[in-house]
This record gives sequence, structure tokens and C-alpha cells, in this order.
Amino acid sequence: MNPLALLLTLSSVMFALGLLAVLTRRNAILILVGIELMLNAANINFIAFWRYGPPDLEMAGPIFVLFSIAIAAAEAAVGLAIILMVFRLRRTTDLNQLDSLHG
Amino acid sequence: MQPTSANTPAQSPPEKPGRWMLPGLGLFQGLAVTGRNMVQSFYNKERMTTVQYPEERAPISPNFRNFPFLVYDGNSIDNLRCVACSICEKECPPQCIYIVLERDENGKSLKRPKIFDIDVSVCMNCGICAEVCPFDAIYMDGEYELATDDRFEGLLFHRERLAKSADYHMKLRPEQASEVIARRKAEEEKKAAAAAAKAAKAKADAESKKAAADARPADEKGGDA
Amino acid sequence: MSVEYTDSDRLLRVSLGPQHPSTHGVFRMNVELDGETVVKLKPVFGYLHRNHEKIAEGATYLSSMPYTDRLDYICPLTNNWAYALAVEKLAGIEVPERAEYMRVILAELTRLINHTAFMGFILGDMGAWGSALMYAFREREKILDLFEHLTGARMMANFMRFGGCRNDLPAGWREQVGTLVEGYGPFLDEMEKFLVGNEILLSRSQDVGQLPAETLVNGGITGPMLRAAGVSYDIRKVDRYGIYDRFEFRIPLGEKGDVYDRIMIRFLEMRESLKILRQAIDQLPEGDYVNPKARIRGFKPPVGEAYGRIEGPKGELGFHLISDGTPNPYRYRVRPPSFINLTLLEDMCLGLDLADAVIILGSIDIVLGEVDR
Amino acid sequence: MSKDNIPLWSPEHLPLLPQRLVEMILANLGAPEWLVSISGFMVAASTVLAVFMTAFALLSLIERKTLARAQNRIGPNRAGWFGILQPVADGIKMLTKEDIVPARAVKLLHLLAPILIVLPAILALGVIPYGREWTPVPLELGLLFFFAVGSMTELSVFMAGWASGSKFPMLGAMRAISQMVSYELPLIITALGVVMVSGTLSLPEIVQQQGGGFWHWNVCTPWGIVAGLLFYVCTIAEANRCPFDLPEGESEIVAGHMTEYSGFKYALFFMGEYLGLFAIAGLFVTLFLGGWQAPLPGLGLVPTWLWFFGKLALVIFSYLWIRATFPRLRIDQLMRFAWLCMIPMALLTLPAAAIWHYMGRGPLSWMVVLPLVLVPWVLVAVIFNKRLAPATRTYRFADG
Amino acid sequence: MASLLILSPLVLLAALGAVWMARPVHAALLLALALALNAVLYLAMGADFIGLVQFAVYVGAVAVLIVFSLLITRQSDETEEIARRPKALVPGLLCTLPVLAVLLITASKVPAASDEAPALPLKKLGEILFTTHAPAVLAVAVLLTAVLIGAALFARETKPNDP
Repeated sequence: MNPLALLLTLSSVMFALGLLAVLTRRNAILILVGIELMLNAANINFIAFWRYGPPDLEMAGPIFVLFSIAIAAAEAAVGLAIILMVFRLRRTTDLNQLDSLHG
Repeated sequence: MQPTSANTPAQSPPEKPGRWMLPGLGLFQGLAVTGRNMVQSFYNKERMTTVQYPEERAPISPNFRNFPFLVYDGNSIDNLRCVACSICEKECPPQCIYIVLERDENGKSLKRPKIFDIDVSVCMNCGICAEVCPFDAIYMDGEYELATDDRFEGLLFHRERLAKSADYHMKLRPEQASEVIARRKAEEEKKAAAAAAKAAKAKADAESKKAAADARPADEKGGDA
Repeated sequence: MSVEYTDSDRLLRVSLGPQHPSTHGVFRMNVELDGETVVKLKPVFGYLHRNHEKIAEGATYLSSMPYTDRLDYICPLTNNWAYALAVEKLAGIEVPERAEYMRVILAELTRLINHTAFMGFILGDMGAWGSALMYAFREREKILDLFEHLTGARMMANFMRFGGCRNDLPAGWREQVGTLVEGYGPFLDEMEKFLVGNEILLSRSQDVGQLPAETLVNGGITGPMLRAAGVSYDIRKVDRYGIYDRFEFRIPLGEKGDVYDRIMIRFLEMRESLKILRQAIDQLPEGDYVNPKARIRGFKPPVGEAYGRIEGPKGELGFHLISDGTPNPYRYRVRPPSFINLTLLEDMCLGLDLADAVIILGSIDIVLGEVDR
Repeated sequence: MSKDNIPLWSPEHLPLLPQRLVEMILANLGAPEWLVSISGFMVAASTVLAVFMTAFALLSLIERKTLARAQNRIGPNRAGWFGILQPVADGIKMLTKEDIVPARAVKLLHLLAPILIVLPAILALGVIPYGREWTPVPLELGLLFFFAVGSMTELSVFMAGWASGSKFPMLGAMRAISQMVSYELPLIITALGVVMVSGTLSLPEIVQQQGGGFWHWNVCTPWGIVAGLLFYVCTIAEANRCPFDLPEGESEIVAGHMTEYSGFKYALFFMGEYLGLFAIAGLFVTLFLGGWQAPLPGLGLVPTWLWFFGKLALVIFSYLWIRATFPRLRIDQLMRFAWLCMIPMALLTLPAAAIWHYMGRGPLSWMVVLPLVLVPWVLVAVIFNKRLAPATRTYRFADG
Repeated sequence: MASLLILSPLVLLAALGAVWMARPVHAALLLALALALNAVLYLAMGADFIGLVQFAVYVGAVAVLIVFSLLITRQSDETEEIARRPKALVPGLLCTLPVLAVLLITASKVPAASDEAPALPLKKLGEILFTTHAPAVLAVAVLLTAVLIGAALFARETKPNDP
């Protein structure tokens, strides 16, 4: 089997799983889990193309992954900080109950 | 009462108000103290007070008291000074003393304990029994290695276990014992003089009573048990 | 143990004790935590209840004396004194001068023991791994040796009698106390260096567990805890029981009443105790060590009522006795300082960290033998 | 093999001896190349493991002895001469104890946690250069590997705390995680300064560059003093040692995340903690104290790994000394210290290290770099003196 | 190749668990496992540096943060119905499956893989990062600083005790 195809399949399924988690979870923190999965799926693609794709002398793949990891960490930190703030105010992280903007 | 402010440096905390102290200096002071102790504990007897118990023992004060013992004169434990008056039994705070007076067949008190038990698992070494005893019969022992694996009988001391000679007392607490012996001697002499006068009469009395007692020995024995 | 949350506000309920490394015995704090912040604290005690008062009512007056040793087992001799003082008041027994001096010496030595051990315990609560405690116990051991030499027991002294003390000072004891007192000052200096400058200790103990002085007074708090809050109340000065009016000493007063002040006040009190000891050793007269008229056997006080109190190392220690003329007291009641000081524990801990609650409990300086009786 | 020309029995190569012997025997027996290299690696790994297991056993005794001496006690001295058999006795006790798993525990995670706490410590020990010739796994990215592996500890502590299904472990795990995360930041940042100056992530290379006497060690540079001190404090925090032993603060939360563990699992925690201590102290020695480099040139006769272990022993002794002295911090003070003092200070060492790197070693760069790190140091000291230690109290006396 | 064949299903299983597990803590721990396996995947592909960074950042920081916020919000022992909404499953799948289909179709059309393993020299990576991509690095640096300050401010607002 083509390793690139294998990795791309893996990343697609992982992305889909992340999307599923984002759509079906109620808990804000677990939605973040889904987002992390999606980001990782994308990262796998970058590394896979760097490794098995056409020669990449500028190493764009790994560098993009580095940026992606840095931003993912920032995103997780901010996301969790917001969730914690909400939790302090409302004592819940259940998105169904956080409906004060609901008309 | 008038509050006055602290004056001597030893009595005020080390920092003076407003003085700038290098942060962390206090930590190093503490480290210096433990460091000094760490080093000095190797040679300074003041610092290293630990005694390796079974091999070496710390000196025990002659006043040290542990559990009580009964004193007997001479060589036989039949010569207990105790007259089974039960004062100690009554005063004992945890009530760990059990005394039964020995009587002869006639029910007459022999002025000595038939049973004298101390439950040392209950005894709290207060020394009140020794203090209240008017007959100098019970004193506090200095023996402390009494551990046993028998929780019940092993810690219930009977008369035989409790009785120790006057010589032992003398060795244990020479000061107290010699004072006691001197006092007892004086009393004895006084008593002996009085007793000698009464002796003849008493002897006659005793003989007549003995005849009466022989008539009903069985009753008494049953009553005592 | 299970994890449970109150549904309404999701607090974590933790039971600290009865077996917990820092509860100073079998004491239990039911704490409700929000994160690490204490929002509710309920002290639970009684695990060490030994029925002391009722037993004393069934026993002769003398028989209760050894039991008082076991109230606050860190400092038995002050307990002895408080009880003896109450009975002496009840029966109107005079105490000879020499006995009074002996009592003062013993009580101040006891105060040294208690405060020294306190320094070790509080550092243990703060997490210093036992060093301070070991230094404290090293010095305490020297005093205990003196006690053993005098009373025959290291801790359970059973030494005071109604009208004096049980026996006279052994030869050389007075000089031994003298050398001990001389050596104690340097030890306190070292301890102070070890503790007081330490930034971690400062930040842990300052502004922790303070209450307004009024609350403390209303709560009946006594002893170093009250004086740390700046209230000048020391029964040695208020009652001038015994012969305390003959000595020159001062009452150190704190500023804020936090844990740090409580530590410092105890340091200063130890230094004052050393002063008293020096004076007492110098002035110790010859004479009877016990009132020769006092009876040991068959002691029956007249019908009446008396309350004897002293300044124990932990606070006001009082014994209230009612006599009906029999050899047993009709009513026997202890006013234990640690128990009453403990009552304000929750007020001191609310809103602080769990770690603070632990050192506040330590700074109250309780002994469960006395709290539960 | 090219190693053959090195004398087999020289003290410098002593730690490599088992590996060499096995490789030689296998090669002579005609084993295939891969088998030789794999068994050689296994033997090398077991050498490191054996060394540190022995060190762990010894340290558990020496720690008790040292603390005892600091507290005027003697310490364990009954099991064998000088108590030397005490670790054996402890081990037997631990192994024969009943393994208690709370009813509400999540069994799998409860079992996994102690294993996962030992694993990263062992892995981290693999990349440290112990001697000139002795680096078990000379990775190009050694430092990064160390931190990557080390970060696993937090998860295993969380697993231990959460899987116990009990309150004290949970509180302990919360404390442990917040502490480790906060102190990992300054730890990595200060290590970055070293990376910047040496221009490599390879630990043997970093040590190589510190050769030529103690004044070439990283700690003897103006930024290195500050970075080294911060790193040292962080190592204490990462190793959960006093005064940062809040996660297991026994006077508050009994034993933190280890409360519900007993028997062999508890022993594993203990082992993981000590191995982690060796690893992190070894990293400190490697990064700042010149690793296996001799303090003075001309001491070539002494095998280099002796220098490494000597320095390691000194660092660990300082941990013990601190443990004998200091009380524990409170959690909010700990966090404040990390975020308001350690991290800004650590960040400031980075430009200092950069300037040092470009100006080179010399008096001029001392004059430039030293103020750069000293001024904020003094500033923080002033702020902390004001805020953290308002230790100025006077006491009144009421005299009767 | 063999390592990829072994690792990929493991990664997928862990990810599936992270999505499917009812208890939040299990999900978070499985996420950590998936991320760690991902790092191993990178290592297997020869991207050592990326793999280790992935491990340090994702396992060491992101997963720990997630787990820690679960602890703080006291959801460590919540049950299924709070964690998931079964009603959302159908629309969720409806949205997800087309995406998955598109992705898989694209993935099946990839060109043949080149077999030579490219090197990842660290020095060169750094040079490119700080020359070609310098503006991006600066932007990320600013972002991270902002996040650091922002998260700290967020977290300390109500209670100084919580980190």
C-alpha cells in the first residue's frame, strides 16, 4: 500500500472523528478535544507530504507544523481559560445550559 | 498595666522596622543552623543525645518510679511488711490493687495479705499507694523492662512477683530505705518494750482461744475462699 | 473514602482526621473546600474522651491528682498546680513558702517545655521535616530529665499535693536548673534564627488566622493566643496567685494576632520565663516542702465551692470543685484552655487555604487529652 | 570495530565494560550485526539502570542519615553495618505488603500510574552524558527528548490522583499538576539560554563546550549564574522536593497522589521520584555545572564519570540540606513565585545569553551582561521584600 | 512502512476512544494517548524534531491543561448523559460523513510516494525559520505573549488561588 495514501486516510478519518466530537459533545472541554484532533489530522498531512511527497528543500511541511503546534497550544490555553471563566460564572461547562444569548 | 516597647535585641524580633533585608537571607540563616547541627552532631555530645538503648542505657535517676513492689524483711516473703489494711486499695486512682486479708482458721486476721495483686497493665505509676501506706510496706520500683507477650496473666502481678526484700529497697533507694529502716527500728524497740510486758498475758489468752478455734475450722475456710 | 460533591455549589468535602498527620492527636476537621479554600470547617472532637470529670467525682481528692497529669500531657505540672490550688482554696490549706517557690520553678519549666515543643510542632505543620521538632525535643529532654530526678516520672509527675509538694528537692537539683536556664538562652537564640528570619515561614504565618481582639475576648480565648492579639491578660498578673507578685517579669503583647504573632509571643514568653526562673532559683528559701498539717490519708474538705485557676502555658487552666464534706468532690469541673481556644477555629480558618487551616490549628496549640478529657 | 584500540580496562571506560564484553563475545561467536548491537544496547541500558538503582537504594538510606544528622539523630543503623541493609529491608517490606486498591478506584489507571511515573524517569536518564565516553543514548535532540519525556510525569501524576477515587489524591494531583506546569516553563526557558549559547540540543556536545576548567562552566557566566539558580529552584520544584513538596505535603493532604497506594506500587512511586530526582539533578549538572568536565584542567587521570557523579552528589546533598531546613510554601505563594518571579527572570536571561553569545567571553561582555541580569534581580528582590516579607513587627510588653 | 501500518490503527483507535468515551477524563486521557502516538508516528517518519515537539507540547501541555480543567470544573466523574448528546449524533454524522467521503476520495488519488527520506537538519530548519519565516515567527511570538498575559488575567480574575 502507498504509505502516503495510508497516512492521508488516517488523517481524514481522524479529522472526521474530531468533527464528530465537536458536533456531538455537549461538554465545552470535550469539544476542545475534538478540535485538537482535527488540528492533529492536518499536521499529519503536512508531515506525510514532506516525507513522501515531492522533495521539499525549504522544509515547509515541518515548519508549518511547528507553527500549527504553537498556535494550537495558544488556542488550547485561551479556550480553556475562557471555559474556566464561564465555569466560574455559571458553574457549568455544558453548552446546552449556556444559552443566555438564546432569544 | 502599661505597655512598653521592646528594648533589648534578644527580645525583639531580628528585623528592625524599615530595615531592608536581603531576601533569602533568612533562608540561609536557617541553612546555617541545620548545617551546624549536621556537623556538630558528629562530635558534640550536647547535640547528639541519642542513646543506643539495648547496648547502652541512659542513667536513671534514683527517684525514678515505675510499678510498685512490696517489701519484706529478712529472707522470707512471709515477712511482708504489708498488713493488708487496704488503704492503698482504696486510694489507688485506677483501682488496680486487689487485696485479700489472710485469716487464720478462727477468722482472726493474721495481718498479712493472702492475695495481693496489682494489674500493672492498669497501674499508672502514680505512687499514691506508696505515699499513703502507713506501714512502709509498698514502694515504687525502678524496674522498667517488663514487656511481655502475655496480655493477661503476664501483666497481673501476684504477691510472689511483687515481693522484694528490704535489701533490694536499700539498693534501689538507699536514702529512703535507710530512713525507713531507722524509723522502723525505733518503733520496733518501742513496741518491743511494750510487748514484752504484755507477752505473758497474751500467751495465756492465745492458748484459750486456740482451743475454741479448733472446734470450727471448716466454716472459716469456706468463708475465706 | 469517596468523592462526593454537594450538588448545589460543588464543594469538596474532606474529612481531615481523626487520623491525619497534622491533627495533633485524634481530632477531626470536617472541611468543605472550594478549590483549596476553606468555606466551612466543623471541628469534631471527643475521640479521646476519658470521662475525667465523672471519674474524679467518684474518687478521693488525692486520687484525681494523677489524672490531671493526663489532661495536657505536655505540661502535667501546671495541671497539678491548678488542681492543688483549687483544693487548697476549698479546704483553706496554707502552702509553705519553699513549696510555692518550687511550684513556680516547676510551672515555668513546664511553660518552657510547652512553648519549645510548640515551636517544633508548628514547623512540622508547615512542612519543615522535623528538624525544629527534634531540636525542641532535645531541649525538652533536658527538662524532662530534671523532672524525672525530682518527681520520679518524666511526664506524669503527680507531684503537687494539697499544701505543698510531694517531696523535697534532691541535692543538686537547684544547681541543675540553674545550668539549664543558662543554657536555654542560646538555644532560644538558635531556634529564633532558625525560625523567625525564614522568609517561607514569614510568608506562611503572617496575616494568617487573625481575629479581632473583641471576638477573642468574647470567645473566652486565653493565653498566648489572646496576648498575641494585643490583649494584656495574664492570670499571673491578674490573680497574682502563688507568689508571682514577687517576681519581675513582663507580659509580651502581639500586634495582629496572626500565627506569626503567636509564635513570637511564645518566644518572648519563654524569655520571660527564664527571667522568673533565675529569680526563683536565687530566692528559693529553706523550709517545709509541704504543709505539715496537711493530711494525705482521709482528706475531707469542708462543704463549699472553689475555683482555682492558673496561667497554664496554653491559657487559663481552672478547676471548679464543689465539696459536700465527703472524701469525694460533689462536682468536679475542668476549664481546659485548649478546648475553649479551639472553639474559634472555624472563624479563623474561613476563606483561607487548607494549608492555612492546618497551621492555624497548630498555632492554637491544642492537646487532645485536654480538649476531650 | 573501531573501539578495539581503546584499552578495555581503563577506568575511563569502566562503565562501558559490560557492553563491550557482551559485544565482543557475541561478535566472536559469530552473531549477526543487529543482534550484537541490540544486545550491546540492552547491556548499556541495564548498566545505567543498575547504577541508578543502586544509587536510589543508597540515596534512600543517605537521605535518612543526612536528615537524621541535621536533626541530631543517628538515623537507621540497625540493618547491617551503618544501616547499609536498610534499603533491602525496606524493599522486602514494600514487596510483601498487601496491595490495596480502593473500591472506587479505576483499576487500570490506578495500576498504570506508578509504571508511567517510573518510565519517563528511566528514559530521561538515558540521554545524560555521564562521562566522556559514556552517554547511553547520544541523541542529537537529547535536551528536547528529556523535556518531552519529562512532561509525561504530569499525566501520570494526574492518573494516580484521579484513578484513586479519593479526595486527598485528587487535591494532591491538582497541586502537582499546577506546580509542575508552572515550573516547567522557567525550567525550559532557562535551559534555552544554554541551547542558545552552545548552539546545539545535544547534551554531550553541551558538556564538551564547557571544558577547560570551572570558569568555562555555564554557571560561571553572568547570565549563567541567574539561569543556573532559577534552573536549580525549578529542579527542586519539578522533583517535588521540600520546600516545593506541596503535592505530597504530608501535614495537609496526607501523601497527595500517593495516598491510596501501598506495597509495591508505592515503592514504584518512590522509585520514580528518586530516579526523576537523579535525572533532573543530572540535567542541572550537565547544563550548568559542566557535566563530566573536571573543575580544573590537568586532572585527566581521574575518570570523567567520577566528576559527574561527584557533582551530582553535591547537588543532591544540597536538596537534602534544604529539606532538613525549610518549611513548605502555600499553593498560592508557590504559583505567584513561579509566575511573577521565576518566569520573568527566566525570560530576562535569554537576551543576556544572546548578548553573551555574540560578544564572546571577556571582561567587556561581563560588564554588559551582568547589569542586564542583576538590575531586574535587585528589582524583583525589592518588590518581594516589600510584598512577601513584611517581617517588621515590634512587640509591646505590659508589665504588671 | 511496517511501523506506519502498526501505528495508524492505534492512533485511530485512540482517537475514536477520545471521541466516543463517555467519561470526560477517559476521553481526555485517550486524547493524550492519540497525541503521543501521533508523535511516535512523526518519529517513525523521520521528523524527530517535530515528533519530540509534538510530544512536549501536546502531551506535556495541552493534554495536561485539558485534564486539569476537567479537575477544576469537577467533571472528573460525570456520567454519560451529561457528556454527550445522543440526539446530535444523527446530524453530526450527516455532517461528518460527506466530509469524510470527500477527504477519502481525495486521499485515494495521491501520487506515488517518493521513497527517499528527506533529512531534517536542525540548523537549517532554524535558519529557514528565522529568515524566510521571520515575520510569521514574530507574529506567533506576539500571539503567544498575548495568550500568556490573557490567560493569566482570565484565570486570576476571581480567585488568586487558582492558576
